[in-house]
Order: sequence, then structure tokens, then C-alpha cells
Amino acid sequence: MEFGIKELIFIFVAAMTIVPCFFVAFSRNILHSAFALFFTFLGASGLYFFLDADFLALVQLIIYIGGVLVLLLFAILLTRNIDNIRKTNAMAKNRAIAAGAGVAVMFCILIYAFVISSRPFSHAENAAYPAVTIKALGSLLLTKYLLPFEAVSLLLLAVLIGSLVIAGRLEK
Amino acid sequence: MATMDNFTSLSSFTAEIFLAGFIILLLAASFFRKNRESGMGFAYAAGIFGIVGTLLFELQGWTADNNAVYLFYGMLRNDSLAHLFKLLCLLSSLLLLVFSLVSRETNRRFDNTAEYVLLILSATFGMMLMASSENLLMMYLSLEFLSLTSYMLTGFTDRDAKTSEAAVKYLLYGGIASGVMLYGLSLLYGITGALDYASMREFFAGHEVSGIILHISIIMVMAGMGFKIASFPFHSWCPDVYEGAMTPFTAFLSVGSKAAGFAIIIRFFSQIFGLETTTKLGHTFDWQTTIAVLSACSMTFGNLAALQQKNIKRLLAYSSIAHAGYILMAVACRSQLGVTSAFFYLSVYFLMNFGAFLVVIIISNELNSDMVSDYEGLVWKNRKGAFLAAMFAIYLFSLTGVPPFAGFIGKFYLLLSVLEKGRALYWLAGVAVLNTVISFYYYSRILRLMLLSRRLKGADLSEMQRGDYLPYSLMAGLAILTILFGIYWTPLYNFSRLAGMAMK
Amino acid sequence: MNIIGIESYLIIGLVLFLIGLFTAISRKNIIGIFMGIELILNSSALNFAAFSRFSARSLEGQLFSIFIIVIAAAEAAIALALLLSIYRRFGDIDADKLDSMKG
Amino acid sequence: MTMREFIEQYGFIIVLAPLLGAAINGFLGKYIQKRSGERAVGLIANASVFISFCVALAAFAAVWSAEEDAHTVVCYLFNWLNVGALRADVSLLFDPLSAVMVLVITGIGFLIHIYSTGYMKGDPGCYRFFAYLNLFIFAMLILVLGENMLLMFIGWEGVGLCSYLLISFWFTKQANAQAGNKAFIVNRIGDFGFILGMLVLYSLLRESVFTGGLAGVEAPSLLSFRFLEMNIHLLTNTELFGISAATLVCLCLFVGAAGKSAQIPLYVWLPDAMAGPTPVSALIHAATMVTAGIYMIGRLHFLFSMSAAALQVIAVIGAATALFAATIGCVQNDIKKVLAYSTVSQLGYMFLGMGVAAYSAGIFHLMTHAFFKACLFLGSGSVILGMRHEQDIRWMGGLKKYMPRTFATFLIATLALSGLPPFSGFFSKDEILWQAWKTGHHGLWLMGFISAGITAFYMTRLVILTFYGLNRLHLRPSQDLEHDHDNHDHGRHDVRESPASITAPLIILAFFSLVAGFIGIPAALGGGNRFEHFLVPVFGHHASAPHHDPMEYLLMFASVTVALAGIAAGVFFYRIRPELPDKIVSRIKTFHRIVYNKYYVDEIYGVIFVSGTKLLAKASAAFDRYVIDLLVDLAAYVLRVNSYLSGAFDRIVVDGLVNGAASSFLFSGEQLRRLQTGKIQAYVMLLLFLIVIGVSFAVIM
Repeated sequence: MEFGIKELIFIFVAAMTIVPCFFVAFSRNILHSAFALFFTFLGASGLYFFLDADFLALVQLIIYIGGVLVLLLFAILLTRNIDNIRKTNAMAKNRAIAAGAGVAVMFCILIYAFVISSRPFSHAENAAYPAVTIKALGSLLLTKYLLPFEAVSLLLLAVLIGSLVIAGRLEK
Repeated sequence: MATMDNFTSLSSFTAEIFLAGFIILLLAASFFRKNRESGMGFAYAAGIFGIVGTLLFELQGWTADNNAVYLFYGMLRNDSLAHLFKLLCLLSSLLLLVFSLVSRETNRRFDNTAEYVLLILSATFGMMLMASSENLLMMYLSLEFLSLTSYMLTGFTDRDAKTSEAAVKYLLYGGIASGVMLYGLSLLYGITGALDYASMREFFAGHEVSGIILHISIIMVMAGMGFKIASFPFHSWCPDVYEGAMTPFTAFLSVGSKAAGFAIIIRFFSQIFGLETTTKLGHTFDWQTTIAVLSACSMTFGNLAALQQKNIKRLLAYSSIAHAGYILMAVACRSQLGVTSAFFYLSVYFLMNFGAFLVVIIISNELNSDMVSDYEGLVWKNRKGAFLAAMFAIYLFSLTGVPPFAGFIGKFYLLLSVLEKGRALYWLAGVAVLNTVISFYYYSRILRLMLLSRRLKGADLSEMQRGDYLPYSLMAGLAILTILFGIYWTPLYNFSRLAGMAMK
Repeated sequence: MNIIGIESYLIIGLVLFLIGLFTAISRKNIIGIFMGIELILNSSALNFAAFSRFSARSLEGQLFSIFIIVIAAAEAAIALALLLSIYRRFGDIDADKLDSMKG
Repeated sequence: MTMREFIEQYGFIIVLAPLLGAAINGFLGKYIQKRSGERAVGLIANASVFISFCVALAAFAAVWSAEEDAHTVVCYLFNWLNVGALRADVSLLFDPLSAVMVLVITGIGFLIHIYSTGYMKGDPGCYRFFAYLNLFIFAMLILVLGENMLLMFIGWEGVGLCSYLLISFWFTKQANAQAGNKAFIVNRIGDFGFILGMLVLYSLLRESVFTGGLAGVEAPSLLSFRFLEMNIHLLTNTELFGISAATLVCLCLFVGAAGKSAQIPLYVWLPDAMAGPTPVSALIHAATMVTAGIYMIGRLHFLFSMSAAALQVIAVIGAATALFAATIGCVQNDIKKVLAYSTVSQLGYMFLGMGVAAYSAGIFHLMTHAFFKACLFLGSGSVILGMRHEQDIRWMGGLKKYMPRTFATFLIATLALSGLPPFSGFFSKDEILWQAWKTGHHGLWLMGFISAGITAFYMTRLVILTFYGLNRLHLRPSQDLEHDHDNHDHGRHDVRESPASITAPLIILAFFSLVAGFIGIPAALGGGNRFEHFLVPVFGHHASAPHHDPMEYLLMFASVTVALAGIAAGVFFYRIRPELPDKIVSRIKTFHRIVYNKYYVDEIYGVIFVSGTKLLAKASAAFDRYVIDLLVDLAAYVLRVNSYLSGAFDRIVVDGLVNGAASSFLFSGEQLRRLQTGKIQAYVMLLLFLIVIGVSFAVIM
């Protein structure tokens, strides 16, 4: 097994993705969870770079960190007084134990399934893959995936209107 | 198989284009309105106009020659199934708008009507895409389209605490269910390496696939789809959301959204895995049995849980879970007859469930409550009560599946399609028959309260008023169709057969 | 065996998915639940990108990931709006307290 | 145009006329009644049934006069559904069996319609009543004339629906509402059996038709009776769940028949259904609807003949019902309840006849019973009218001189029911008993024999208490206020004979009760048993060639004797020594109480079914509420088990042992109540767990 600097970085990035997850799951402070989530998103973005998905990585950075996470922080700050923030992210103990058990079983099963299904996921290993994806993605978006592209824009419009109304009626 | 590119596709896409254009126009128009309070009539009129226009375009674009057209490089497949489901969804949206006009909840104390209508139109757009999507991405996207707009519509008013609660529950459950589905979809993509249904089918025809991964991914995919149609065990959101949402929208959820969900399920399974068992598949994979089990659980659970409900909307929610189970039964048959009977039943269900909800809306307008006990002695209150009770009785009888009503014929076709598949599914037919018997108990509880109790409990009903002809004529129309299709259903069956024939 | 292979990504994706599920179930705070949902969506997006690179060798998977991210953002916007209305009404965003409808 | 062609083309008028009548009265009746009075409404209803009756006569003539091998006339209307392997037409099947049934239904139906115009006079809901009545006739005719099982099922459900509507016609009394509901629910249990039997039959046939050799039939009407009769042999060797397919199907169908025809254990609804208007009791709960089960067995006799086991079950249940219901009839005080139990008992006789494969005897008894029981019910209605809605025979008496015509007809019908010779009941009942004996069912014969005696006894009691002696209306406890028309100032002087519209049907029915038996005089008595000959094309020659078995005379003599003994006992106890019954009752108090309360069957059912259903419902409601949380807790407990294994275990087990099951239920109830509900994450938990189960299932497979 080859082990170079690239692999080292990969392991680091993977750890940066997974380890903060546990903070998201177990931290008692919702703000800490949110910060941990930031690192997870960042790590995922790094993983995308390793996948030669440069554009996707950028999208992840911009939308997830710039959009979703900020929205979450807004939500936290708008709904809580800052002073009792330490106790904000309580866990339902029974449920946590049960869910942990379920999740653990599922983990074992899926890993087992991945292992015994003898690499069902790599049947086209030798096909060509573009090194720079932005251009290819752009042309895909404007040819085959034009309809989803347009549809999602309409959806965003609808979401905009809807959330404005739902949030806006609070003013009165 | 003709695959059209983006530009040539537009000619077969006029209805959706019209709807999308209309949404944007309406949005622009609503910006220029000064007095928001007076805009209610305008907004509903515009919405109804938009839906009717789309309906006309849709009818005009449908030539019924059974030729499937692949639009947008195979992103959509416009065939008879798509057309029929689109019609059903459009009619549901139309009824939603009309119901909203009638209902107290959306009629008074409601000042964002234009946005409300816009969201309904957007949801309709999503459903139309759902009915014809032939690509995993498109399928996911249209599903989310409907889901997201539904979350917003559920929480659209702050009528009471229940509404917001329902919306949040809906959002969280939906988010998780669709996340699980996405994970399943990603596994499916990993297995086949393609997103188009057609390519996936080709892949399955040419490759041996490990059953386990496929099975796992299908179970996960069913989480998202089962969430949409509210089948066990993905039903849990359903009673709470039905209770909390505004009643017209509840009616829509129970029919339109469910129909769209079934369109996706039918398309997904029959296009990827093929209806007839000719397609060679990985050895251990058997999605039919999975769905059959889900179907049996769903109807049994829904019916049992409905037995003791006190809130009529909740009762109808459990009943709708049970009905999802009945229809899944036809999907599990994996045959053209199955698809046919599924569509047939959905359209019958459309009639009777919308009718039942219309009665619920009118009663709740009068009494400001949704409790089953308020229906006591309804028929004796006055002429209006007698009319409402008679209509409700027809719908409930039909939902039970008693012969002269359309519900019986629908159930009959469902059972028939199951029996056609031979002994392997006999047990399912047995469970279904048993369930129709169970379901009678809770329907008859309402019937008994309405018809046979003469205790005039609760508030009086107002007399019928001249201006109110709309809901009553609509109710009567739905009831007449319910009876008519129970006696002479050949036209409806012929239409449904087109849907079945589109799937191979 | 290359460590930057499909297996690593599958495992990372699976861990993200399951932790997301766990978070969504065990948290009391609605925002916490929502973070769990974001983790689930992230894991699926990662899976799609990985399959796109290793398995399908086509860009469609990446495109799917992009759409997932966009939908996630839209969902977050709705969640924020509903959250605010819940907070206004209940003065709390504890999911366990949203149980006025049951049975 | 011959009669046959007429029926082939216009036979549907039989069915259509009542439907039209129902439609007119249903939609326009209110205005007609307001404008032209009840008479017009009644006229429409009567006319529609009369038209139907006339065409039925023609149909009967067509079948009667048919050639030797063409006893079946089919009136094809339209193709109804054609899907997959199933083809069903809407067409009407006239053969000797259905012709007899149609005549009975329309004929007696017509008489009861006439009667109703008198009985319902002054009721504001008259039009509704007639619309339902016509609708019922329509549904019953569909049931009888339907050419396939599906159509029969439509009629089957239809009569159930109409009877539900008619029983509940007078909603004012809570009892009626509950009775209507009980009838419908019990019938649903029966329908479940019917559907199941039909579906199993269909799918098995479909299998064998497509795998076995059946040539020359394209898109066969698998459920059509003619097809079934010709191809039923395909099922001879089929087995399902380890028993023969025919037995399984027959037993399922018999559940349906028992529900509709009020046999043990599903008879409970019929006595309660007497709460409805009396003409309804006469039409539906005596003459027509309740005989649907017998008709169905007759219609499918070829199927039932394939399964000796199923026939045995039918015969035993029939005989048991006959005896059981007769004993209850002896102690009832409500005039209609007595008749209701008598109906149940007589239906048991018919099932006994069917069960010993004497199909034509069963149908014969069905017909004669329709006459005299309708007459009895209508007579009781006349009495009830005369007594101002008093139904309790303890407060009647001496009506003979006030209501002579009612009394005479009632007496004739009573004698017919008791099975005295020249009356019709004698011939039909005796035929059944003789066939039971002849086929070796001596035990069943004995049961039938005893119930014949009991029948004679309780009918005599009924007649004597009602019509003889002095009027006891003034003895009635005054706190008895359960009836709407209760007035204290009306006495026996008000009792007078009912109008002609009521007595005329009585007289006609009494006449037929007297003479209807003559068409079926057995060969042993020098008759030709024409009835059986008429039905031979349907049932074939089940009875062997008539040879004069001396046993037959002996049995005949015995049953006449037992009937006379019953009558004599009745006369003795209630006329000569009227104080004796009370003494006896006080002697055997417990037993009397048990019988008087109908062996507490209702209560037992109540306990079993009602609380069972409630429990089930509660459990299922609780399922949604609790099980999700239960899953949570279960998993939690499993993982925490080491921390308080011993303590919890001790507590639960010791508690369970000491306080019994109840406390453990309480304990779990506490556990469940402690949990909160309606939580979204609990729902997700359910999703997670079921996915885990599904996924592990995938791996294990």
C-alpha cells in the first residue's frame, strides 16, 4: 500500500469530516454543534476536491457554509437567549440509547453488505473521467439537465415567497 | 423510442410551460396590488383560471394514441399514465382552490391569498413533473418540489398552535424520509451508474447484481415514496399533519399528493424493473413481496388505528393510510392490470374522499369543530343537515366498498388484479377482504351517529342560503359520479387501461 | 488497495448518514434535529459524487449532488421560517413539546 | 312471440319495475305525498310490484311450458365487466328454481305492499318507506335472478342495505337504531364469508381452467352459474390448506348463508330486527331475505353436493338451530319475538333439508313457510294495530270476538306452521323430516321431530294468549311507558277489526297457507309431488323412485301426533289450567330464566365480540401511540439491563405472580402512560427500526 502526502491529507480531511460529526451529535451546546457542523461541511468540501469535483466543492462551501449554516446560526440566535445557551442541546436519553442501538445494527449490516457484495460499485472503472468539471457540468446543465435546472429555480422562487409569508406574518 | 432535445420538447410541454408562466405572471401581478385585503376573490379566480388553462392545454396535448414521448433528453416520459395522473392532480388542485374558497379557514382571517394560490400552483407544477419523470434526479426533484411546497402550505396560517406544530412535524419527518431515500438512490446510482430509468433497466437486463445492496437501496427508496403516499411504516406524520393542516389542504394531501406519489412508485418500479418478469435480475431480489408486505401492514394498521379516533380528520387520515395499502396491493401485482386498477381506484378515491372532506369542511364551518361526536343526529337538524348527512353517507359507503357505489368496483378490480397473479398473493387478497370488513366498523360508527341518533346535540345548523350553491352542487356532483361509476364504470375503466398499457 | 478509493468514501458517507440519523432522533432541539438532516443530505451528496467518480464515470452524480445541496438550502429556509413561528407560539423549540396531537 | 321469447327480451321488466317505483318515490315521493296524499305514493309502489308480479307469472309460465331440455331462459342485458380472465354479464336467469322464488317474492311482496298502504297510513315518511320497500324488492330480485355469483352478491349486499334502512325506519326508538346496526354488522360477517368463498372459488377455477383442459370457451364467465355447474368437476381433486377445495368454499359460503338466514351462531340479529315496522318483518325477515341463504345453497347445490362434510355441517347446524330457537320461542312474551324465533327455527328446518341433500324439499318448505309466516306476521301487525301498539301477549287476550278475520287467518297459518295435515306446512316439513330419516340422519330427525312438537306448543300458546280468554290490557303495569302511543284511557273497547287493505292480504295468504301444500303431496299419499318434479331440471333426481316405505307412513303419523300433542299441551296449560305455567315456571326458575333470556347468547356475544373489538381497537390505537415509544424503551431497557436486571426482574415477576395478570397489565399501562406521545422523533424511530428490520431481512435472506 502506497502511503504518501496525498494519502495523509486525505486521512486528515476525512477525520475533519467525521470527528466533528460526533460533536454535532453529542455536544450539549447548540452553538458548539453548529461550529462542529462547519468543520464537517468544510471536510466534505475537501473530500470533493479529492474526487476531482472542484465545482461541487465550491458549491458546498458557498451554499452549505455560506447559506445553510448561516441560516442555522440565525435560527439559533433568534430563538434563544444567549445566556442559557449551554443547556440548549439536550438529548432524550432513552431515545438516544435506542437510536444508537438501531444505528449500530444498521452500520454493521451495511458494512457487511458492502463487503460481501463484491465491489458492485465499480463496474466502469476504465471509462474516461474529465479532470476539470466546470465546463462539462455547465454544458450538462444547459443541455440534458436544463429542465431540472429551471424547475429548481421555480422551486426556489416558491420557497422564497412561502417563507417570506410564514416568517413575515410574525411582524403583525 | 424518440428522445427529444430541449427545444423540440417544448411542443409537448405546453401545459407545464403555461403553468410556470402563469405562476410568474401572477407573482408579478400580486406585487402591484395595493389593497391586499380585497384581493382574495381575485387571487382565487386567477388560480382557478390558471389551473383550468393548464387543464385545457393538457387535454389538448393528449392524443391518446399511446405513443410515449421522451422529453428533454429522456428526463420526462409523456405517456398515457403521465397524462392521466396529471389530469388527476390538476383536478385535485382545482378542487383544493374551490374548497379553499368555501372553507372558513381559508376564507376569512386570511390575508395572503395571492401567495397561498401561488404555492398551490407551484405544488401543482411539482405534481405534474412527478407524474412523468423518468430520471432519478427528476424524480427526486419533483418529489421535493411537492414536499417543500406542502410544508409551506401546511404551516401557511397561524390559525392555531396545531398548524405550526403540524408543519414542523411534516418538515422534519419529510426531511428525514427524503434523506433516507436519497441515500438509497445514491446506492442505486452506484450499482447502475445511471440516472435514467431506461439506462438502469438496460443495466439490470445485462448484469448480475447482488441482491442485498439492491434490496437495501430499494427499502430506503421506499421510505421517501412511502412517506409521500403515507403507507405504513412511513405514515406516522400523516394523522398529525392531517389534523393540524387546513381542511381543504388536508383533502388535497389525501388525494392529489397521494396520487402523485403513486405515479412515482408505479413509474419507478415498472420502468426500472419491468412489469412482466422477463427482465433478468439479481437472484435474491424480490421487490414485489416487500411491497405486498407493506401493503398488508398499511391497510391493517390504518384500519385498526382508525377504530377509536375521535377527530374526524384524524379518522380520515387513518382511513387514507389504509387506502394507500389497498392501492399498493395493485402495485405489488406487477402487472398491467395492477397499474390499471391502481389508477382506477385512485380516481374513485378522488371522488369519494374529496366528497367526504367537503362535508367535513362545511360542518366545520358551521360548528367550528372537527369532532366525530358533532355529527350526532345530523340528519335530523334541518334540511341542510339532512342533505349533508345523505351525501356523507354515500361517500362513506363508497369508502367502505358497499356495492352500488364506485368504491366497491375499485376494490373489486384491486382484488382481481391480485388474484390474477396466482396463489403467491392469495394471502394479500385475504387480508384485504378482512380489512374491508374491519373498516366498516368505524365508518358505520359515523353513519350511526349521523343517521340513527335523534339526540340533537350541539349547535344548530344555519339554514341553506342562496349564495351557497357552489359547495352543495359540487358535493352532489361528486356523489352522483360516485354512484354512476359504481353502476357504469366502463369509460373510467377504459381510461385506466390506457394508463396500464403505457407501462411495460 | 488505494486508501483514496470508493471504500473510504462509502464508509465516510455511511458514518455521516448514520450519525445524522442518530442526531435527528436523539436531539430535543429542533435546530439540532435539522442539523442531523443536513448531515444525512451531506452523506448522500458525498455518495453521489463518489459514485460519479469511481463507479459511473460520468458527471451526472456530481450534478445530483449539486441539486441536493440546493434543495437542502431551500429546506433550511423553510425550516427557519417555521421555526420562528413555532418559537413565537410556544416560546420554545423543543420537539418533544410538540405533542398536542397524538393517538 | 312465444312466452319464452317474451321473457328473453323483456324479462328485465321484473327487475326494472320496482327500481322505477323506488326511484319515483325516492326522488319525487315527498311532493307526490304532499300533493296527492299517501294513497298516490302507495299506488305507485303497488303498481310497480304488480307489474313485476305479472311478468313473473309470464316467466313462470315460460319455464313451466318449456321443452324437456330447455328449462332455462336467460334474459341477457349487457356485458358488465370484462377484465383479465373474468367476464361477467348482467343477465337474468330464469329456471324452475328462480321462477318459484320470483313468484314468491313478487306475489307476497305485492300483498305486503297492499297491506302496508293500510298499515302505514298517516305516517309522514310513507314515501320513504315505500321507496325502501321497492328498492328491497329490486335487490332481492337481483339476488335471485342474477346469472352469476357477482350479481348475486350485489343483490345480497343490496338486501342487507335495504333491511338496514327499513329496520331503522322508525328512528325514534333507540332500540331500532341499535337493531339496525346489529343486523348490518352481523350481516357483514356473513358477507365476509361469501366474498371469501367467491374469491377462492374464482381463483381456483381460474387456475384449473387455464391449466386443465377446457376447450372452446373464450373469456369464460367463470362465476356464471351455468359455467360453474358444467365445470365444477375440475375442482374435484383440488386441495387448499389441506382440505378439499369444495369443502373450503362451501364452508365459506355457508358462513354467508348463516349470516343472512339467521343460523347459529349468527342468528342474533333477527329477533332484534323485529323492532322495525311489521310489514318489513313479514316481507324481509320471514318471507324473502332470510331465505336468501337457502336459495344460495340451492343455486349452488352442485358445489355443495361435492362436499359431504360441508353438507353435514349444514344439516347439523340447521337441526340445532331449529330446536334451539323453538325452545326460546316458548317463553317469549312479545308477539313478534315469538314469531321471529319461530322463523329462525323454521329456517333451521330448511337448512336441515338442504344439508341432507333434499334440496327440493328445502325449497318447498321455503315457499310454504313464506305464505304462512307472512300471514302470521301480518296478522300480528293487525293485532298490534288493534291493540294500539301493544306487543306483549301477556296483556292481550279475548281478541277473537273483536278481530274475527284476523283471528281466522291467524289460526289457519298457525295450524300450517304446526304441521297439521291438510295445511301446507305439514307436507313440506314432513318431506324434510322424511328425507332426513331416509338418508340416515336419525339423530337430526329426532331433533326436527321434537322441535315440531315444541313449535305446535308455542304457537298454540300464542293463539290462546292473544285471542282467547278475557282481555288483560288493564292488568298491564302502568309504569310501562316504553311505547310512544301509550295512553291510559284507551281500553279494550277500542279494539276493532283492521280495514280491508289489511285483512284482504291476510285472507289471500291464509288461503295459500291452506292449499299451497297440495302441489307437493308426496307419492306416499297418492300425490305426484309435482313441486319436486318441477324442480328436477335444477336439482336432478335426488329422491329415489317412489316405493312405498311403510316407515314413511309411520313417521308421518308420528309427526302429526307430536304436533297434536303440542297443541294439546298448549291448550291444557294455557286454556284449561292457566295457572299451571306460572307454577311450573316457579318450579324451574333458573332454567326458565336462562331460556327467557335466550340462553344469554346476546350477552355472551356482547362480552366476546364487543369487548373483544373494543380491546382490539384500544390496542391498535395504543399501538400508534405507544409502540413507537415502546420500541424506544425496549431498546433502552435492553441496553440498561445490567444496571437493574435483578431488581426489575424481581419486581415484575413477583408482582406478576402475586397480583396476577391484572396487575401486570396495570404495570405495563403505567409504563406506557408514563411515556409522552405525539413526538415526531418517535415516529422517525419507528421508521429507523423498520428499515433496520427490512435491511436485516434482506441480509438474512
